Amino acid sequence: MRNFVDQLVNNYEFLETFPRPLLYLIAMVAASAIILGFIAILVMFFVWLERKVAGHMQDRYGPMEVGRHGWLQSIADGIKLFLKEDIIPALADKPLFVIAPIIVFVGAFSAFVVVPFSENLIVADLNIGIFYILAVSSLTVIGIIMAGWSSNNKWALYGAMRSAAQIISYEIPVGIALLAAVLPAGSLSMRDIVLAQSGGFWNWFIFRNPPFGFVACIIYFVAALAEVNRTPFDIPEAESELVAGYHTEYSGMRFAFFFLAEYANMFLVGTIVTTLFLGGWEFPIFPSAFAFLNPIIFVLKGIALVFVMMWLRWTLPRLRVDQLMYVSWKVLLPFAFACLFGVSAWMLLLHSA
Amino acid sequence: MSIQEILEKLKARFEGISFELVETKVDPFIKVPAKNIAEVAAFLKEDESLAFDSLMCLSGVDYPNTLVVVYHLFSFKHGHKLVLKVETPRDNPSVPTVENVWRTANWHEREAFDMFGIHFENHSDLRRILCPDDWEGYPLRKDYKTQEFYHGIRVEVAEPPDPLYEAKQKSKVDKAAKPTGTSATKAAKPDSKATTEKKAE
Amino acid sequence: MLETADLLKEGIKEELKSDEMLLNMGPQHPSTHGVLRLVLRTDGEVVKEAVPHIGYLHRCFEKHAENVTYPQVIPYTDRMDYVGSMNNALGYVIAVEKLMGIKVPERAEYIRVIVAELNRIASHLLAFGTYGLDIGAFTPFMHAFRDREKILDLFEEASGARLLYNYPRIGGVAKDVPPGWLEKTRAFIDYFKPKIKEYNDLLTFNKIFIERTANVGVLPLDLAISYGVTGPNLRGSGMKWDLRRNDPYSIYDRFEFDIPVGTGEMGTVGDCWDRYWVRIREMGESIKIIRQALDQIPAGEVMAPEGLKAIKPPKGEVYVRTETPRGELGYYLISDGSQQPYRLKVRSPCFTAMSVFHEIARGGMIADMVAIVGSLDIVLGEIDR
Amino acid sequence: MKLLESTFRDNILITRVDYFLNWARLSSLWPMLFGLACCAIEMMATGAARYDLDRFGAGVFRGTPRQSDLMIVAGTVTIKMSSRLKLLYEQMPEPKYVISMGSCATSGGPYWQHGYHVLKGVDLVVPVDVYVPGCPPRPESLIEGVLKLQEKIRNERLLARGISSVMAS
Repeated sequence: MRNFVDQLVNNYEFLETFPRPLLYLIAMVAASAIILGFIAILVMFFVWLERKVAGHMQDRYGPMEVGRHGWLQSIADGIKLFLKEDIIPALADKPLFVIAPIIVFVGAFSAFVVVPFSENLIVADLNIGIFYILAVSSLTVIGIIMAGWSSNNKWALYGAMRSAAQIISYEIPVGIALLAAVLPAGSLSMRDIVLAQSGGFWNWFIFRNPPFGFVACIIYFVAALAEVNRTPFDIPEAESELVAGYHTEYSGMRFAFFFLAEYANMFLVGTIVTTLFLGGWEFPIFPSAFAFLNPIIFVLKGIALVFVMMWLRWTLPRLRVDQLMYVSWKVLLPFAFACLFGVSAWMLLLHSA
Repeated sequence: MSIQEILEKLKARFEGISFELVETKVDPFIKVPAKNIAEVAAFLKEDESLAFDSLMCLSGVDYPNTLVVVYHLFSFKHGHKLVLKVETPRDNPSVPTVENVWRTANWHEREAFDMFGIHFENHSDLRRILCPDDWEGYPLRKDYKTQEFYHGIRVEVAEPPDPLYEAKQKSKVDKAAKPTGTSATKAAKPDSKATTEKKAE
Repeated sequence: MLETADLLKEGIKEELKSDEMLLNMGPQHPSTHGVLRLVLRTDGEVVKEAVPHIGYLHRCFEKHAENVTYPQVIPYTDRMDYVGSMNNALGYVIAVEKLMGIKVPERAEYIRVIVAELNRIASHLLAFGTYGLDIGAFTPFMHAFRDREKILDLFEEASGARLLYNYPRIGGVAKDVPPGWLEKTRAFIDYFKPKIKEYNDLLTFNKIFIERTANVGVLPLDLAISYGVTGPNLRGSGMKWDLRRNDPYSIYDRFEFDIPVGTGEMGTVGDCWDRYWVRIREMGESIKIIRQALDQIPAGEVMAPEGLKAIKPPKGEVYVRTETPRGELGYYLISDGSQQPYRLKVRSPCFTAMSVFHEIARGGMIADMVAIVGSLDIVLGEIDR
Repeated sequence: MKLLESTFRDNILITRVDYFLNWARLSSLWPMLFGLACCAIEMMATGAARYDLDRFGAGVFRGTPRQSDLMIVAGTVTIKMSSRLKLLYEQMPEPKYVISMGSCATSGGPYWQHGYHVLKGVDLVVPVDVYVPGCPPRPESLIEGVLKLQEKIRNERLLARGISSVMAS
């Protein structure tokens, strides 16, 4: 972002009159606002898409009457939730209750800062981009635990407990599976990782170091599904068991924050998989010829992955808590280690050869 | 095994107890004194040739002078059925529980307690099951009158829909006492229907 | 209200003593199949004790039955088990017919069997769909309802109602089926047969579904018999017992069909998966029965002449049990010779199935409670009456 | 004052905003999962494949009252249940609506006369917006009830009423 501002100042001399830090700040706020707005719109689209996907998988239509094919549905939902009465239960821990959805929301949205939509379309190309994402997206669980605890509701507490256990378990396979992409790229920067995969789909990390790249991708995707609380791992908000889980007591706008954060997180997972394993913004073949399409391709890849998540949700039943732990510790983790080992071995072989 | 044979077996086993076989058109039944029902039930289940391992149904019945508990038994092993009846006075109804013989009796007896107020001795958990715990009266008794309010919620509608409702209830109890007295109910019927319809309009 | 207060008091006391938590599940809860209330004593996720509380839908069926005439009872029987109305009404009319000694015309018997079996399919479809919902899969529910609607269409054509039919009457059925109905029924069962495989692919043999239901809520056979559990729940525990075969009523002795029993294919005999699997296979058996009935159905009257007069059974009493989709439904009918039943007691299959819940739920997890309640396939209208 | 009030009452901006807010509300009526008896099966059928209540944006059945706008009282309310029902209604955030589905919820229905344990109409406990007749109502009837409720919401005057009442005081 600094480089961009410096460049601007060099090009337009009247900007020299403003102090640099102010310009940096303005640029950052502007970029964040754009990202926030874009993601928010995308999330609204996902909410609508989820209902349509569900509908069509279930031999029905989904929203039809609110706008053509219900395309205004999420807007109506959003406004309605905004207008709803804001209830804070009398026995709730008020400060925590109020702040929890905001933390979840911030955690979900601030991760997009390092997501590279194209080579230059990236708010901050941190050299530790992946670590940043891992760290920030874990904020969500803190928000969830706060929400569950402060609600003073047993169902919410169960949801929070489950969520904590779940995220702690699944962070580990997530981290190790990510390393399978970081190792060949040799960098933690999201941009560098995509650049390391350039030159056609056979260079994507999912196809590199066979079969470990592919397995790592699947492990990451499954574990990330658990991290964003999607079926079959949606036990923190398992509707048929815990009523609505950690957000049982939330209404109106506060609930909307959780709701948006969930979909934003889904898209985040989509973008991370895209960045790390699916070549990021690149078109599968002749990438240089389609360079102008880069941001669109990136978003489309993300949407395709989100669609896969929806597809899974409307197909699969839900796991139980102990089975969830089993999957994490006894299935995903060993395989993730194997992948890491395999990738390292491949690299060693190729280097020595 | 026919009911005669079962009766013989029972009589042979329990000498001091007077069993009474009542033949009716469809299902004959055996009357057992209330205080002995638990041991009789245990015998019926344990005895190899009887082996009534299943209690199909346990019902309370409100007759004009007595409350009756009816046991419908069935044996998966032999495929025969048996109906037992136990009489108990209306003002202090009490019957030993058969919960220890057939576990399903637990809930069925709770239901009979709830609906008829029949007390089952030695029952492990004799609470109301369908109505709320602090409900007044025993609904399936013929002289039951609905309470007007329950915790501030109106139970009976403001005015009873049928002016002859109470008279009918009374005549029904009478009628059950002497089966010839059905004419009163009949006479009341068209009237009551007309009034209900008028109300509905 | 009082009991809630007591419960709270008790809960606080318990929490002081140890780390257990009292959890109140229901009466409004997404997966208690109505207004069942479960009080769970939990230690973390593990349920140490589960106490069901019923009566939130106690609609005074037995009181009504004593105050209306014999034919007027039929709509109330429909409303007890509102998912299997035809079967419920069938049991009642058989009881009255047995008391009065009415001989039902052949055609009416066949129509009764056809509608009862269709209703069994519809009921099992609902059980299948909502069970998927309980386990967390939403789509099977929609697919089940899609096919259930087709059965409801058939019922609507025959009786005029979608859910509560008042169709079997004392002495026969309300009216003959409309022309073309039998062909439509045949077309439906031809359509439906392959669908069962689709359901199996979608849910039954799903790995997650099996993990969630196998070895969960195991109901041993002796416990089942002692608690009077019947129907698919009993068969799930491995007992080959079906009243349609072992104590035939109506004309069920004329049909060839199998009795599916639980074999512990995926886990232990009598677990949730077995009970569920029995229901799925029973749909296939119902199709067999319907097909035979459609082949054999004669022409003729559908109402016995006695059914058209005022129904006034002689003094006496009768206990009749029939096999509804949920198990053995018994009617204990006492007549005093008037136009109204003196006493009509219903022995409900769900009532006994629910009474065993606390035995099989102990030691499970919270998610298992949902799985067990769903696998017992209860209908609160019948438990509470 | 009179003059001001009449100027503001039909102010185009306020009525437009009102229209817009009402539109959002009526397009997104999330019902509570609250099945009581027979009608609940028909309610499920309404939400399921053939009738698809989701077409109107009303298909998001929420398990918790906090997130629902609409309580469809589907089935017989018993005395034992009525206090719970009231509690659930009170837990819903404003604006909230109630549809009384079927004759049992409306008046006790077939259980009116001898139903000692049946609440004779859910309106004795909570206010009802739309009554849907039938025993049980067909899914079409319930959809019609939802549409009627939407009509009712469409004619609500939130802002306009607020301003005129402020003006009057």
